[in-house]
Amino acid sequence: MAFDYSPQDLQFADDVRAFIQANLDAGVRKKILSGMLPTRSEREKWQKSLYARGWAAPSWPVEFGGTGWTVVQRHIFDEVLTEEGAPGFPVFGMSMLAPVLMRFGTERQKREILPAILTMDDFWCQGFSEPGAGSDLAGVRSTARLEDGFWIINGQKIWTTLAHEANKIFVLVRTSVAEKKQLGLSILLLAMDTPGITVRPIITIDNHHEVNEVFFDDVRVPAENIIGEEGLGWTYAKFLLGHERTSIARIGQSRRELKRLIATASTIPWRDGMVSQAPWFKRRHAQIEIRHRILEATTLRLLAMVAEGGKPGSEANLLKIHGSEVQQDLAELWMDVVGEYGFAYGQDAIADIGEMVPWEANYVAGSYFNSRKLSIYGGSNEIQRNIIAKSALGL
Amino acid sequence: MAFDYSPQDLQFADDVRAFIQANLDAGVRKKILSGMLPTRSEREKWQKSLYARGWAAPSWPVEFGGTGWTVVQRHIFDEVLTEEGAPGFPVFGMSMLAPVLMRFGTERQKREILPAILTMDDFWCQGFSEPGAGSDLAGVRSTARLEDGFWIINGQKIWTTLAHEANKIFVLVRTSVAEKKQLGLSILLLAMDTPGITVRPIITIDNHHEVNEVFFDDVRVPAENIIGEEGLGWTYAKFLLGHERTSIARIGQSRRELKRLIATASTIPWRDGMVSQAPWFKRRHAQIEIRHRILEATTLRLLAMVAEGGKPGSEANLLKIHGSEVQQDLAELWMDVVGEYGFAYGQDAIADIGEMVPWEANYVAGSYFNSRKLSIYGGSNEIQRNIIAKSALGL
Amino acid sequence: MQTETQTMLSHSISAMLDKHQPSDRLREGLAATNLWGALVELGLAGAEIPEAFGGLGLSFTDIAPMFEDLGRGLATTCYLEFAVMGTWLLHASDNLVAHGLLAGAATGDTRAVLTFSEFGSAGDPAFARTSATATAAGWSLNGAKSVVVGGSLATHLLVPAMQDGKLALFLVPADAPGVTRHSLQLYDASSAADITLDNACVAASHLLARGEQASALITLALDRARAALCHEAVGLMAAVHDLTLDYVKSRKQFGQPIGAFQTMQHRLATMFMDLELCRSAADVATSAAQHSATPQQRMQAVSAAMVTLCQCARNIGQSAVQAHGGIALTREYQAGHYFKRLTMIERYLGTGDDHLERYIALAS
Amino acid sequence: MQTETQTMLSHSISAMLDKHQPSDRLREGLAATNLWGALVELGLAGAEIPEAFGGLGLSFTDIAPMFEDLGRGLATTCYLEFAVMGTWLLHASDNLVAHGLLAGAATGDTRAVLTFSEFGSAGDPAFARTSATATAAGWSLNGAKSVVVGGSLATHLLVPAMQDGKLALFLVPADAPGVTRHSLQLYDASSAADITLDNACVAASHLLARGEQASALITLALDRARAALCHEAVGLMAAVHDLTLDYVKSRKQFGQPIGAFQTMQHRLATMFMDLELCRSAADVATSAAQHSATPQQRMQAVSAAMVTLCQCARNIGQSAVQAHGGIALTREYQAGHYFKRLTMIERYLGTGDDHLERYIALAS
Repeated sequence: MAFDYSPQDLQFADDVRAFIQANLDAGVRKKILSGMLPTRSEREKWQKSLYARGWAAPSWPVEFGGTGWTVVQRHIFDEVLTEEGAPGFPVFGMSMLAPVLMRFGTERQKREILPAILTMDDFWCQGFSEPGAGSDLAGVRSTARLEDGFWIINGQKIWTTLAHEANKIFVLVRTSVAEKKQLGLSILLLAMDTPGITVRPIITIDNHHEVNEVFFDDVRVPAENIIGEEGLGWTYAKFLLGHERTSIARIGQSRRELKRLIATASTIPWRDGMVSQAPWFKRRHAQIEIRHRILEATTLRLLAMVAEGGKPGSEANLLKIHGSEVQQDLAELWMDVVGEYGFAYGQDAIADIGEMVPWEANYVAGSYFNSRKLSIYGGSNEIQRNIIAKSALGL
Repeated sequence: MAFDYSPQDLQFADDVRAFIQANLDAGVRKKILSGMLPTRSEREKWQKSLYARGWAAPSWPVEFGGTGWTVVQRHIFDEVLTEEGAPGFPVFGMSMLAPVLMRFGTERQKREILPAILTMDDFWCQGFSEPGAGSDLAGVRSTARLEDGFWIINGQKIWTTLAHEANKIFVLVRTSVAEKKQLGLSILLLAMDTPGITVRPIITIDNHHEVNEVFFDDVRVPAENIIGEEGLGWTYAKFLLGHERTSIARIGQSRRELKRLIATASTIPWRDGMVSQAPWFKRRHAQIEIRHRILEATTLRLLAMVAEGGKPGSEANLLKIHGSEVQQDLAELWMDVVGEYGFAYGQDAIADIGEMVPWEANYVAGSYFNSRKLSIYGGSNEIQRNIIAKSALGL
Repeated sequence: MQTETQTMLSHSISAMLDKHQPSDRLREGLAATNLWGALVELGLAGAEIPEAFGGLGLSFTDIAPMFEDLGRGLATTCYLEFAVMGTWLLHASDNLVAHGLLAGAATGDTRAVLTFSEFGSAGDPAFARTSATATAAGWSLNGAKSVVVGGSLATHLLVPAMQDGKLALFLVPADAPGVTRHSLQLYDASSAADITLDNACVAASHLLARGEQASALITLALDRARAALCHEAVGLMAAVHDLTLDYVKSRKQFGQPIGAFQTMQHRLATMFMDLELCRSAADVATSAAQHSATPQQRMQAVSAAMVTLCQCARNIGQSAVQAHGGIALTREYQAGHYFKRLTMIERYLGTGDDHLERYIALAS
Repeated sequence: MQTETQTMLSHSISAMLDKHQPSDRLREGLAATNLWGALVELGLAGAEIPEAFGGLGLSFTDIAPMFEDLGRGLATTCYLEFAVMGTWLLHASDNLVAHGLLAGAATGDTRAVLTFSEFGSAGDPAFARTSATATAAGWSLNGAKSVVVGGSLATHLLVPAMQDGKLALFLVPADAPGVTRHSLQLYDASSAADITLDNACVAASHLLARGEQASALITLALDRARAALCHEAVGLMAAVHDLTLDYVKSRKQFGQPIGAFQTMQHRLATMFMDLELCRSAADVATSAAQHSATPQQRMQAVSAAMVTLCQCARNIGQSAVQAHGGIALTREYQAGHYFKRLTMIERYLGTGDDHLERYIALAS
């Protein structure tokens, strides 16, 4: 931890850490620390243990099952979870869908949908991107037409994270034709086992299956499964994507990686010493650590602003840009730390030469390739700069 | 020198070097090596000694007084002159105006104007940029109207290099109103002492006087003092600016600076040793040297292409961008080499503490500030990238 | 979030600077205008001195943010040298002679500067070559100090010197026999002096600290100054960013404001981020200078801030010039003067390379 | 300017690759397709071996540019390992046993690899920990070699080992007793082996070189490989630049091709420049590997080229992915595979950091 936390805050951090150590499965922890994905059932088990403790959704209002913590406590909680290698929250349901429902959903939707997110009995995925609509969501071409009290959905989604593990999906579709491309969109809610939905895996160059294509072929869903008003989907989508922006820099994860890097580098030989003593390692590690430290201070500055009722502006875009670059630099440094073993392909490919090669070596190349997505998704870093120029600078 | 030069080429380089050592004034040499400007009379003296040797205009065809050298010889000549600290050629007359006159001028213009450029009896400056027309020359607003066989010129030029030392100027002015902004421009030739011309110095932040504003107030010049056809000035201006592009990377000057830097750095103490032994110096110097070396190889590749009749395309824009950056990096490293003395303002401001402080320290800050112009003028580095994208990549 | 004291100080500085616009001072020649006197009038000369000694008894955290205002106004003040380093050292040294000077320091009549740099010492007093030898009357100092900002205006010098192979800190009146000052003007309009000590003699009581204690004092003084420098840089950067933003919105090329070009927009967005990062760096450094548990933690935090500062100062300064084009390099226009001061700040209390090295050394 | 031989070789390679399009090989799984056999069919296995030994007698300058074609075609060949390093060393070693293998090498049946890397040696044989001790019959080798590309397909190993505190180079049949190979596949689709030597015994005649001579041979072999690698990188970069250019011209966002955005145009322009600089780096390295007056000059030139290569490979690879977006990270699309190979090249024969260090060490 760092900076000007109060003694109470530090005590809270200790409590969280103790809870994790008592409840998190060691295998899951190792998996996450190595950059692998936990399975749905591993996630669900962890989420249920948080639920039992009353910590299932710190970002929610207390009336829906939130914790009532301060923004600083919530930040600490996220950070400690990350540092300790706990599975992340099911973001699509908890941090994207839920806030929209709380604001725009019907009472029935709140009552039926929110509790199952808390327990992870429902695991949601998000159907927004399409082959022709990535950073530019107004380009969505999937359609839904209303017939006899049902929406009939046709079209294709892409980059749908964990669609193969989710049992629910919310999709952005075109429900009417409008002059302005941003109008006429709506968000619909449906179960993944609805007839007509096909999920096709996309395998990435690190050989992982995390994202998918999802096809909709005359998929029928009751008319009431819409969020808010027909045609205002663009507004809801912007609201939804605007949430949880201070956590975007993944300060905790980078801190964890900085520590692991040092620890691993001091076990790997390099010439007559260890990697941790190599000038290139020291320089690059220090540069990333410094950047991380300043980014952390920036995050805390924003949190203080939020705590006093302010609304961070373009600083959140800054966190996205610099946070992603810090993570990418770390992934790159990992490659050089494990040397020639960085290129071994596939889990456990490496022969254990004299038991010297660290197990991380099996994952670093995959993590590096995968890290490149960080400056692409959630609004590419170019888009983030456009936003800063437009909204902060008036250009 | 470097790379695959023939023995004849190397012999030629030696001849040039010997000539310079025999003919160049030591004071002028030191001045140039320190980044100061020679006076007009110093330039003229040197140009006349080149003229006497028959080397006054290597880039010109033999019929006009050129040398008939190969492109490689011309490159070597430029490089050696630069390395040895000789004054540069009077580029505005020799490399810009002259090629246009040879191609588009009248016989009388060639006969009367070219010889005086060779001897530097005439020293030309260039009136192109205006307050509203920098990278975008089509924005020129100065006008000339034809009356009784005279052009009457009104308007203002800016950034006019050495206008206060020149006795002649060629100006780009609007001579007719056309739909397309690029049409209706012409280039006129005139003497600086023509009534109605006012030169106002622009002092730069390094406290130098190199550039000027030039005002034209009903300035009269005979109708025949136009280049080529009325209204085609834009075409001639593009032709004029397109010359001498492989020399733009200033390979020779950077090589000279790399050597001087090492030499100086090994005379300046730093902690318990010398600056030349400091890790930061070694790393940064090596990085620049490597970049320079690759840039030199790129230049030679282009020269070979030209020698075989090819026409370099966007590679020239590359040389401009990387050449300017190498020079800027060098200027920045100089600042750190001389330490706290880098900030002393004005010539010979520094007290000679134990005779340790190198004389260069008086100039490094000025050179650094001045170096920033290298990525701005002659088409900013952004414009260069635009050109690459458009002409080499078809974007 | 600003405290009341910080807000109040910020207002005083702004009001004072309103009377001394940079544009006016540029016309007069910036060098002519050192605003130290104006700060004295505001009663700030002794801001950090306890009230018992005639000061205001403020903390470093109180005063650091006002450097942002000074930076924004491109103010040449020597406040960093006379107050943050000089006066603070007089008080922190716990020496009777030094404490006797505090009343004068609080009125601005006494001005002490830390002569931290020597040619070749890379700004680090640990590499000082100036030597002190004991005499019957006290100490005799020999050596040369380089480009001491404020050195020609100072009444006293705080001189790091090697005594018996150990660093020590001496108080030397600027008019002591054997002290010669050669004034030089710097590109950022501050004035400095090269100072030679040729058997400069002071009484035994003028030894302020030695060994570990001297190093600790000097390093803390410099780290405090670095934190203040970060704040000044934030002000300079904010001002030059504003200038640039206005310029690209009004300057037209190819038929549209140059701010309409996407690469220009991204350049400005990057400048904006550099500014925000430097703001965070200033927070980190100030908090460390005031609160750090150990000197090592403080030094690491300050060097992290300085590495950031140096990078951002360079990026913003160069970007501002590039976005403006030639006009930024003319003496009449403000942007170039901000650029010059940023260029100096990037080197004044250690370069980015120096601080990265210190950071690494402290980590291992 | 290409020589006739270079042009001819380039045509053969292109024609061969037309039959083995990367897209086809991607479908089959790139790993399955090592094109060494196709190069053998073209008679290139012994390209640099003198005709007297059954080779083509070409120079390094003749063959280096064809790596550009191999790179463009994303060809996995082990030509670098078997021919440029392995076979060349067999010939250059001036050893009778090694020369006896050249006829087989010329037909591609004999494949020798230089096992230059050990875990922790940073790819530099000078830091080998493998040891050689004299036995009655010859030499006994003990140690472990890491991630030897081509190691599982090789018939012979060229093993750097420490003998009496000095580096020596041994020829070891891959099936010699005491040699164990553990195959592993790499991300760029090449196959490699971890190799352990557990009292691996060879005859006395299998010592190819020792001391200075061994170092010189191995370093030259690696520098030649680095030059070839620069050419391969040029091909990879050119291909991925073309892919990216096509993509940004056709892919639309916000109502226009993404290539219409100025920042995208500048990204592509920067990629173009990186490609051109890498072309020059390849020239510099090849010319140095063939012509340099001294080993020091060669090593400096090659390291200058490698520093450039590493930077450009990284910039272009990352930029290509960024310009494409997510699709570049999918297994079905070519760009990602180029990116992977460029990522490996950036590290295979020394990182940019390593080569900058070597450059500096040679300068001082």
